[in-house]
Formats: sequence, C-alpha cells, structure tokens
Amino acid sequence: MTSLLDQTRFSESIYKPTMARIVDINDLTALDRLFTVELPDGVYLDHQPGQFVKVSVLGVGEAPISISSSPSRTRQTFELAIRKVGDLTGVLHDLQAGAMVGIRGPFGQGFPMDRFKGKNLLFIAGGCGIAPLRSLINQVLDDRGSYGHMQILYGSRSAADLMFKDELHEWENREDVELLLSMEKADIDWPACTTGYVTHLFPQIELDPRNTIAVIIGPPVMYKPTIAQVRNKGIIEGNIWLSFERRMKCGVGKCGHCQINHIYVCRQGPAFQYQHVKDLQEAM
Amino acid sequence: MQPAKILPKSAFPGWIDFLKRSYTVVGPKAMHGQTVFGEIETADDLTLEYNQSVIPPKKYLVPQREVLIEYKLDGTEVEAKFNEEATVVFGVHTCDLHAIKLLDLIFSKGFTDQHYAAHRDNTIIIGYECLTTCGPESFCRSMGTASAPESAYDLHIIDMGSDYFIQIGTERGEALFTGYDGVFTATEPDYARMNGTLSDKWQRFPYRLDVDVTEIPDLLAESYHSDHWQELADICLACGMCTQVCPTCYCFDIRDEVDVTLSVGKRVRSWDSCQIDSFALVAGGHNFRETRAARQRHRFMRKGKYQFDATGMVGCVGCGRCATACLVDITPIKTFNELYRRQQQQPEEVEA
Amino acid sequence: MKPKIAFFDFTSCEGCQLTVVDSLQTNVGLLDMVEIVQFREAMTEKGTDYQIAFVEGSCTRESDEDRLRAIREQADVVVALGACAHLGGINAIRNIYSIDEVRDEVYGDKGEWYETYQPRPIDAVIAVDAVIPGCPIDRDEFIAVVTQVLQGREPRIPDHPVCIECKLNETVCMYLRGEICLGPISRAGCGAICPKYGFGCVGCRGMISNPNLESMEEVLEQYGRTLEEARAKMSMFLTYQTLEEGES
Amino acid sequence: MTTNVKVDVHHLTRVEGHGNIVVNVVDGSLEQCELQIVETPRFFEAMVKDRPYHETSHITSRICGICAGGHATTSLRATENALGIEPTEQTVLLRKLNFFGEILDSHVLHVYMLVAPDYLGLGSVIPLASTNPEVVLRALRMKKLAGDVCEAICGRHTHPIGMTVGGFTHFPQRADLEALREQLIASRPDLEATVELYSTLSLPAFERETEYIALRKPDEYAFIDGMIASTDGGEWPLSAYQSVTNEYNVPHSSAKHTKNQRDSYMVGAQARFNVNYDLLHPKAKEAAEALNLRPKITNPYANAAAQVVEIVHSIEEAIVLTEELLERGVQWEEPVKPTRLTGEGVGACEVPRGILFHHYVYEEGFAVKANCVIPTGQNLANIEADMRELVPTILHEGEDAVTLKLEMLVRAYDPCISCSTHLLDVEFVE
Ligand SMILES: Cc1cc2nc3c(=O)[nH]c(=O)nc-3n(C[C@H](O)[C@H](O)[C@H](O)COP(=O)(O)OP(=O)(O)OC[C@H]3O[C@@H](n4cnc5c(N)ncnc54)[C@H](O)[C@@H]3O)c2cc1C
Ligand code: SF4
Ligand code: SF4
Ligand code: SF4
Repeated sequence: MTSLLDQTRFSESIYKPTMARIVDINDLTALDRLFTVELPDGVYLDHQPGQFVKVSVLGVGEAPISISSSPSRTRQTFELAIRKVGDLTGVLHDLQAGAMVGIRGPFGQGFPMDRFKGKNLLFIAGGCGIAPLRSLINQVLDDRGSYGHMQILYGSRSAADLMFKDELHEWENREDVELLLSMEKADIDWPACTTGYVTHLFPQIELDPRNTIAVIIGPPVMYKPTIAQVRNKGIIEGNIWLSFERRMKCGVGKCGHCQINHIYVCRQGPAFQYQHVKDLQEAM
Repeated sequence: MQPAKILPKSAFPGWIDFLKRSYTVVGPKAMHGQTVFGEIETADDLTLEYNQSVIPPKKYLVPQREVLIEYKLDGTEVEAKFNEEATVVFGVHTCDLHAIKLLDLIFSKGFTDQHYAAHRDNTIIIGYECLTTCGPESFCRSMGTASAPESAYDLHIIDMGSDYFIQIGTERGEALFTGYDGVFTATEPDYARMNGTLSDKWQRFPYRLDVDVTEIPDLLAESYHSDHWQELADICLACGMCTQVCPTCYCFDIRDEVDVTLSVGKRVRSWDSCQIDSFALVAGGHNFRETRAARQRHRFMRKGKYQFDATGMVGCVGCGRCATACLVDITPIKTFNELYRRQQQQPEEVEA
Repeated sequence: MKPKIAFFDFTSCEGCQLTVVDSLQTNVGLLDMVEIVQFREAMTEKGTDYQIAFVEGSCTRESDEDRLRAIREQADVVVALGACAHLGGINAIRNIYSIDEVRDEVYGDKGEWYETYQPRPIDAVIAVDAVIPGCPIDRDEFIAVVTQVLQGREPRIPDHPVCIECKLNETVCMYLRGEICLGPISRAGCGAICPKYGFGCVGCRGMISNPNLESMEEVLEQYGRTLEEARAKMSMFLTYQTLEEGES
Repeated sequence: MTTNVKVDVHHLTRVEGHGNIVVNVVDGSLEQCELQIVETPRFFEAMVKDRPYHETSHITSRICGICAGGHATTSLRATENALGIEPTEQTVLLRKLNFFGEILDSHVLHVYMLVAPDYLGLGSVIPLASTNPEVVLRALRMKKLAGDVCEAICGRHTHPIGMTVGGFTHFPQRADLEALREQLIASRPDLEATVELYSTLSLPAFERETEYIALRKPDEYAFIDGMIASTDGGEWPLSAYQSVTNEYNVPHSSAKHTKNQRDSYMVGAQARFNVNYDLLHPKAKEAAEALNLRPKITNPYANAAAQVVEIVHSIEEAIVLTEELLERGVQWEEPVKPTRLTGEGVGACEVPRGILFHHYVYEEGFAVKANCVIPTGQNLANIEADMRELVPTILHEGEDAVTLKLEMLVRAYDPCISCSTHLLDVEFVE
C-alpha cells in the first residue's frame, strides 16, 4: 500500500493526478454536495484534519478542496464537501456516482492534533468552513477521551444553508459536545439557535481561557471580528488556529497564487497558528 | 575544478557546427534592434556582445507555455510530458546565471518539480562574462551579480580578444569538447590574462544603488507600509510586462485545454503575473490583492525580501529588463533608492 | 443528441464567419460534435430549432432588433462573434455624425430608400452570454469557447492588457518605434498579433475592465504622442463605447 | 401552359452579404426580375473621411472579410498614387505573393464550399464531410495553405496587418519562405484533384455573350495595377475608371449598378480569363484545356471553372515568386515616405470577384473624399440581364428548378454583397 502523497510525490510528475472514483454523491444544501471518493486499490489517503487535496476533472481543471472526512474513519475513501461556485465546481456538481476524478495530495499543514490533546476545544465555523472543520470534529469525537470540553459554534445564513444536518443532530444530542448555531435568518426549530452572526454566540459560552484551543474556519470577512471575540474571552494568540483559502494552481509551493506576503498557504498552511499570521496585512 | 580551456576565436564557428550535430543550439540573436534568444544555425547568427535580451533564457527552463500532462478525458490514459530536447544555451549573462541558480532552488525546494528538472537536465548552459554593462538600466554590480556564480553554468566564456577563455563548470560542460580538437588546455599565462581581463572590467560597471544589497531585505521589510507603493500604483498600468521579462519571476497558471471532440486534452502551465487584477481573485469575488498598490508592493517585496527569505538570494539580479520594458518607468533602482531615502529621512522627521 | 448551433449575420464584413470556417482547418472534428442548422454564408438549410446562437455584426436598424430578440428567445446561449457584435466596432465610426447628418450627407435625396440608425453592439439590444472578441475573431479562441460551451462551462476571456502577450512575442514596443499603441489598456487574447506585425494595437477586443487611463495619458506624453492621436486610434473600434461614456 | 412563376429567395445563402432574388412571371411575361441588395449600407467612404492616410487600408479592409487583402492592397495603391509613393521592387513582389494567397483563399471557398454543393445536390458542404471527407479535407487543406501564405507575409488573411502605405512593417524570414515553397509544391496533387472534380460537373447550358472587363498588363496576368481592358475593345488608364463604370442607382439595391459600352458588363475570373488568357501560367492553360475552357467563355455558370484555372495559376506563380524571393533575399525595408500629403489617386486590383477601384483625395495627410467601386456592384446589371434572358427559356421546368438555377447563377458570380453596398455620391473636382 502506498499513501496518496507518496504516490503524488514519487510519480513521475507532481502535477499528475491519481484517478479515483466518486462512489457516492449526497446533497448537503442547494449549493453544496458531499462527494465520497474512493482511491484505486493499494492507495490510501493518509491525511491530517485541515489538509486539502487538489481535485480535478480532466478537461476542465483543478481546485483545492479540503478533506471533510476524518482520518480516523476510512483510509481508502474520503469525503469532499464542494460548493458550486464556478467552472470546475459547476462541472463536479453535474457528475454522477461512478465518475472518475483526479486527486493529488493531501497537501499543506493540517491541525497539530497532538498539541490539541488534553485541551478544551472551541470550534468556530462560518458557512462552508464547517466542511474542513468536520474532519477535525469527527477525529476528536472518535478519540473523545483524549480531549477536554468541546464547543462548536456554527454560523450559517439560514436553515437551508446548514450543512451536515444529520451530524449536527448527533452532535446536538451528545452529552460531551456543546453545539450552538447562529443564523442570519433563524427559520429553524433548534434547541440552541441565535439570530445573527456567529460572533453573537460568544456571550452564551463559558470557557477556561488558559486551557482552550480555538479553531476558526470561515469566509474572509469572518476572521477579524471572530478573533476579536475569542481574544475577548481571554484565549491567547498561540492558542488560536485558523485556516485560509486562496487561489491555488499547483498546491506545492511553486505557482505563487496563494502567497500571503512570504507565506505560501499551500505549504505552510492552510492551517495557521494565529500569531504567525496576525501581522500579515494580506492575511485577513 | 577542471583546468580551463582556450578556444581561439577562429575555431569558434567550427565548434558551433560541431555542437549542432548533437544539440539544438540557442543563443542571443539580434532582432530589430533588440536581442532575443533563439535557435542558432551558424556562429554568424550569434551576437555574444549584446545588451539584455528581452525575455531571459529562463524561457528554456520554464517555457512560456508547457504541457504538463496529456490525457484522455475518460481518464483511461494520463501521461506526464517532459522536455526531451537536448539544448545548449549559449551566451547567458552573469546576472541571468544568478537567476537560474535561484530558479534551481525554488523548483527543487519541498516538492521537486520534475518538469523543471527535465529541462535543467537537458539544457546545457554556457555563460558569457559581461565585460561592459548592458546599457543604462542594468545595475548588476550593485546586486552582486556581475560575476558568474559557479553552480549555474556548465561552461563559462570569457572574451580575451583573440581567444575565448572557457571555464569548466561541470563534466557535461567539459564533454562538449570531447571529440573536438580545436581547443587547448589553458596555461598559466592564459590564467594571468584572464585575471587581468576580469579585474579591468570593474571600472566599466558603476554602482547605482544607494544602499548595500545585503540591506535590501531589511529595507523592504521596513518599507511595507510606505506611501511609495501608492505612488507607484498611480502610474502603474498593471500590464504585467515587468514580471514577464524578469529572470526570477516564475509564477504560473495551469489550465486544461481540450480538443473540440472532447476526447483528449492536456494540462498546460503558462506564465502568470502577480500584477494582473485577477491573480489573487477567488470564488465569491474576494480579491486578496485588489489594489495596484498592493500588487506593486508584492512584486518588490518578493524581489527584495520574500525570495531572499526562501532561498537566501535576493530576487532581483539587476538585469534591468523590467525597467526597459516598463512604459511608465517604474524601476527597481528608483524604487529601492527611494525607499532607502525615505527610510533615512524618517528618524529625522520624527525628531523634528 | 448533438447540440444545434446557428450562425447569424448582421451588419459586418463576415470575416468572423469566415474565420469560423477557417477554424475547421485544424478542428474538423467540430462537425461531429454539433449540428449546424443555420449558416447563411455557407449553407442553404435554415433550421429554426437551435440551442446555441453565434451572432456576427452590429445592429444597425430597427428591424434588426426584432431579429435579435427572436434569436434570444430561441437560443439557450447567445455568443457575440467579433468586434461588430461585441462593440459596435467599425460600423459605429459613423456614430460621430447624427443620424440626420448621415441622412443628408450620405444618402442625399435617396435617404428614404434604406432603413438605418446608429450602429450598436448586440448587447445594447439583447442579453449576451459570452463574447468572442476581436476583428476578426481568433480561430483558436473560437474553438476554445465552443469547447467550453459544449462542456457546459461558462466561457471566459482574458481581462489583462495586450502588452503581456506582446512581451512574450519579444516584439519591439511600438512606442520605441515611434508609433502609438493601445496595448496597455486593451484586452489581450489575440497574441498581440498587431504589434507583432508592426501595427500598434487598435483595441479591437475592447478595453480591459480596469484600465489606468491617467497613466496611459502619461505614456503618450512621454513618447511624444497626443491624446487626440490616441482618441483617433480608439475611434476605430471603440466609438460606440466612447460616445456612451461621454453621455453618461 | 401555365406561366405564372414567382421566385422569392429571401436572403440568398452561400454568398457573402444579404441579397434577394425576386422574379415574377405573370401570364408568361416577365413582370419583375431583380437581384435586390438588402444589405444595410455600410458608409465606408464616410468612415475613412478625416482619417490619416495610413489608416485607410485598415478600415477599408473591413469592407469585406473574404477579400480583405484585396481591399487593403487596392487602398494602399490608391493612397500611394495620391501621395506620390513608388513602392520598392521587394514590396511589389511581397504584395503579389500575398495576393496569390488571397485569390486562392477566396476561390477555394467559392468553388468548394459555396458552388460545389449545388452540383452535388446538397445544401452545404457539411454533409460532404461524412460522405466525401477527402473532398472536404482537401478544401480545408488548400484554404489553410492560402491562409499560411497570407500569414507569412502580413500576419493573417482576414484584415492583413503587415502591409502599410509605402511598404511593409513585417518581413517573412527565410525559413518562412522555405516552408511556404515546400507547402505550395506539396499542394500540386490537390490542384489536380480540384481540376478533375470540376471537369466532371456539368454546367447548365446557357450562353449569353456580354462585355468582359479586367485589368491588363503587358507581361503578366494582372492582379495589381494595369490598364482597364475590355473584350469589346478599348483600354483606359485607372484614372479614367469612372468613365468605364458609369455608376447609377437603382431603387431595389443598396449597391449601385454600372455599365460601359453595353447595358452591362461582367468582371471576375471569367472576365480575366477572357481578357488575359494569353498570360496564364502554362500549367493553368493545361487546366483550362482539361476543363474545356477557351476564351471567350460566355456561359456565366463557368465562372467557377475559370476560378479553378486561376487557383492553378496562383499556386504555380506563387511557387515561382517564392523562389525568386528566396534567391534575392528579403531585406528589412522602411516604408517609402510620401512625397506629398495632399493629392488624389486611384488604385485598382483584380480581387477574387473582379476589378476593384479605390479612389481617395487627401489633404494634409487626411482623407477628405473617398470612393470605392466594387466588383459585385459592377456585375449586378449583368446578372439581371442574364436572369432576364435565362428565365423565359427555363420557365417550363417549374418554379423550383427556376429558383435553383437562378440561385446557382447568382452564386456563380460569387457575389460579395456587403462589399458592394455603398451609396455615397461623391463629386470629384476634376
Ligand atoms: C485550501 C483550500 C481548501 C478549500 N476547500 C474547499 C472545500 O472544502 N469546499 C469547497 O467547495 N471549496 C473549497 N475551496 C475553494 C475552492 O477551491 C474554490 O471554490 C474552487 O477553486 C473554485 O473553482 P471553480 O473552478 O469552480 O471556480 P472558478 O471558475 O475558478 O472561479 C470561481 C469564481 O472565481 C472568480 N474567478 C476565477 N478566475 C477568474 C478569472 N480568470 N476571471 C474572472 N474571475 C475569475 C470568479 O468570481 C468566479 O465566479 C478551498 C480552497 C482552498 C484554497
Ligand atoms: S526585478 Fe527587474 S531588474 Fe530585477 S531581476 Fe527582475 S527584471 Fe531584472
Ligand atoms: S468584427 Fe471585424 S472581422 Fe468580424 S465581421 Fe466585423 S469587421 Fe469583420
Ligand atoms: S507594442 Fe503595444 S502592446 Fe506591445 S508592449 Fe508596446 S504598448 Fe504594449
């Protein structure tokens, strides 16, 4: 068995994708679909939560997509939650189960799970930021004993935009998870749902700032106000983690598109410790 | 290092003919008052005494357009494509040799880019020592690139009047003489003459930078919030010519091209430019470097600092190409000197 | 089922349609992929059931508008083919004269014989889904756009200046040759073919969406050219746009 | 015999531009017989007004995408004559080579893609792609060759770039010319196949002798410059073109009609063949032999066959010319500068469809007056005369057949309608 990364790295070209089969497609929202992808025999995806793969449709193009499934669950199949926003994602949404897609990766730095062990975790997702965060959440749930208290704040536009509703219910029903939702239009019957942005949830949570790690993933506009709230709770910069999205062509630190100042998001990120990026003007 | 060779100029055309038998030979050619690297048929086509070529010889290592993979759309065949053409690049200026050294570092760092490596493996680089500057825009001496870096060339030519003194950089460089008998091994007096030629050249190379090159990374780090970027942005056309002609710019785009019957296609890499509006645009319409000021800053920060952080080499080699190309006269010399002037002024302003 | 495509011509030189025919030289496979149901320049049949319409030429009279609207009604995708359709192009040069002047000066006493009004791009009349710019269009771009439409993708054209492609050609800049060139503000995609063959860009593909016009004026000044000269050059293809701007 | 026939071909297909054929026979008598040109007037003469002299060729090339090179060349010759410019020998040779590309491109388009389908009973060339792919591929190959000739000289076929007043702004490299020569020579089998194809087609039997007008030069089959010559006798200098064309307006056409010594005359490949047969390349004469063509041809349907002869002529002459250019070498030359900026001049070329005139008046380098007389305009009266004579002889064949034969007739002339729509009355001060 080889890992996909080795397959990518040691294939004759780092740009050559491994062809993998889409085995299942499920609607998440009107714009988002969950693709379950199966690697060819003998290849497994050995990823960290927070890492991404480059997904391609031959003849259309390639895009970076976060791995949404947890490494603790499967090795030969993995899940990608993809939003239809443009060219490639539009074509991906038209595919049927059974179609082949190209995969390279996994690339980038994920979240350092070892450093999170024993800590309380505050997960904050905005919009489709829940897709990469889900990988992390499920990883923690599968090894629940190794981590402390777990809080999930998820901000969404409306009920129709909520992704992974079944799992949300599961998390909601667990004793050891505290899940809070915010919606700009709170049109759903949910035990803990607040009207507004994800930042409006902070007054409702209690946490121990010295022992809590915060992980924030969402659209560009969300970072500054959310970090302010997290800092407000007393969490130090070194305990705040983020993930960034940028335009990326190569995924391997060459093409220059994802650069934030001197940093290549595809190599040093997409997961970053806040203190390493807070002074970069182009970061947020 | 292998002892150098002496090639009488009279034997030079014969050597080119000899090389043509096994290689595609390219080099600087005069073209409508400019110099352009292109294929050489005979030694007559070469103009070794030239001012900077429009596009640097990087085009032989990172072509403007290059097929990375070819495939059938149904996924049954996916094949990586590599350069296989054995090429000799003649007459690479010393600044461009430095630039190639930088590209070598970039494309081997982290993940090795095998397509670059294939070009590099098949391309033999013959440097050419500059004995005069390349016209008003170049500033190689200021950037420390007016002499050849050892690791970038296979052979390096120094014009000594009636002969060429040829330094050997690699074995495959030396092998270009295997089977050719018009060349001699350099002797003591040849070395002495060569040293004389080299030490004479410096008087013809002025310093143009007001700050020492080793201070450039710090200067730029401190200039991140300078107003100067906006001043450059006011005149910048965002045409991207500066990055296209730069020997150390390598950013690229990758696109798929499909034949009209939708059966076969290829994934193609082509040069891109951080000066173009859409370079950092992402889905949803968010542009991470929307203003021309941010883009000009990024360009100069890359040259002066980011590439230095990544490779230990300053990313500008002082060739002056971008200055020649830019229609509104944005130049590294003027920019670096202006940033320096402001940096020097600042403490006084604070005091006053 | 093969998508049905149709070509329509309005006021134009039909050079773009000819370029379509020429594109077959290297892409004859196109004929297997689509069913061409109308192409007056090249075929007799006139099918009215089509999904993709390519429209060449400017709208130059009242009755063109109805024809355009009918096309829009039928087609799922309408593509403007070439500068005449995309910009008004050459045909709009005469817009600097009022229509009455045109009647008096140009028609004379025969003014009543022929219907005409101020030429305009087709998107002044109907919504357009994609454009293939240029005078004439670029063959490869035509094929690329068709391919993208066949793939169900939205075609995209470059939005950066011609200069970038011009440098790749290693052409001596027209300004250094004492000529004027609109490259710095014009949309690339043509391979900078005009400067390559010694003629300053005339902007036949339209302007980029974010040109630095002030700086362009400085370039002109620096190279001893005048704004009037640049305007004259722009008037070849961009008269309609310039006049619109002047009005707003 | 019922003799009510109504033909109304709205927007004739497989021609360049918009035209309608309207024929109305009531009780056996021809009430109406018109080729209506319904293209909107383009006002090119007005467009070049007030423009600098070096732009006129770029604007007038946009009169027609098919004979863009012809318009550009004619325009350049008119401007050069107006401004006292004598182009160099090299310029003359390069322009000629480009012109062969132009003729080839247009003729291949016409004989293969526009005319041939009629004889094969098809609506277009597209079905041929599956039934006779080799014919379509051959046509595309020959068109590509034509395009490559133009590309090497001036950048592209439609709207040439590298030609300018007084010379060129771009020059082919030796390697370009060598490649062209190889391609031209390699196309000879395609030439033979083209001649063979046309020798098998049977043209409708119809003869109507008329006046044939073309440019003539003493030593070559004229395409650029020359004297205006007529098969009815007479030779005129270009400056006298208006007394040859005698343009007049008719209400059913946005293109003007012309007449010379009779009520109408014909221009184009057939007219050139009739006027200049003696100067054809020997291989072209052989082709004419194979096609059974001898001067003077009086069946207008044979115009396409005459074009086939010219295809052979163009390729053979282009080979000769390329060799000559390779031998003398092509130098970078600055365009010849005008000797005056105020002046008047006429230029004429035999573009694919016949003789084309451009006529300009410049003041201080800016165009103040312009006039273009286009081949299709000159043929319109003749086409209608043919129609009037033809219709009564074929009425018995029924409406469909009449329609088809009339369409084929008009198409045989290879009309270029968008070219010909110009209405500007220009008074020239003598
Ligand atoms: C690390 C990382 C992880 C990601 N994870 C996910 C994920 O899990 N799920 C997910 O759905 N997405 C994810 N994304 C985002 C995803 O990569 C993009 O949505 C995707 O690249 C869009 O590709 P596309 O071809 O569909 O869109 P494109 O068609 O390339 O672009 C979409 C939009 O971009 C703009 N644009 C792009 N190019 C141009 C141009 N040339 N001219 C003008 N406008 C242009 C337009 O606004 C256009 O609408 C991630 C991105 C990164 C960097
Ligand atoms: S920044 Fe300009 S001067 Fe420096 S290496 Fe690049 S092109 Fe040359
Ligand atoms: S855009 Fe140019 S080439 Fe195309 S039809 Fe119009 S005039 Fe002709
Ligand atoms: S010739 Fe025109 S397009 Fe080319 S670089 Fe100069 S200004 Fe730009």
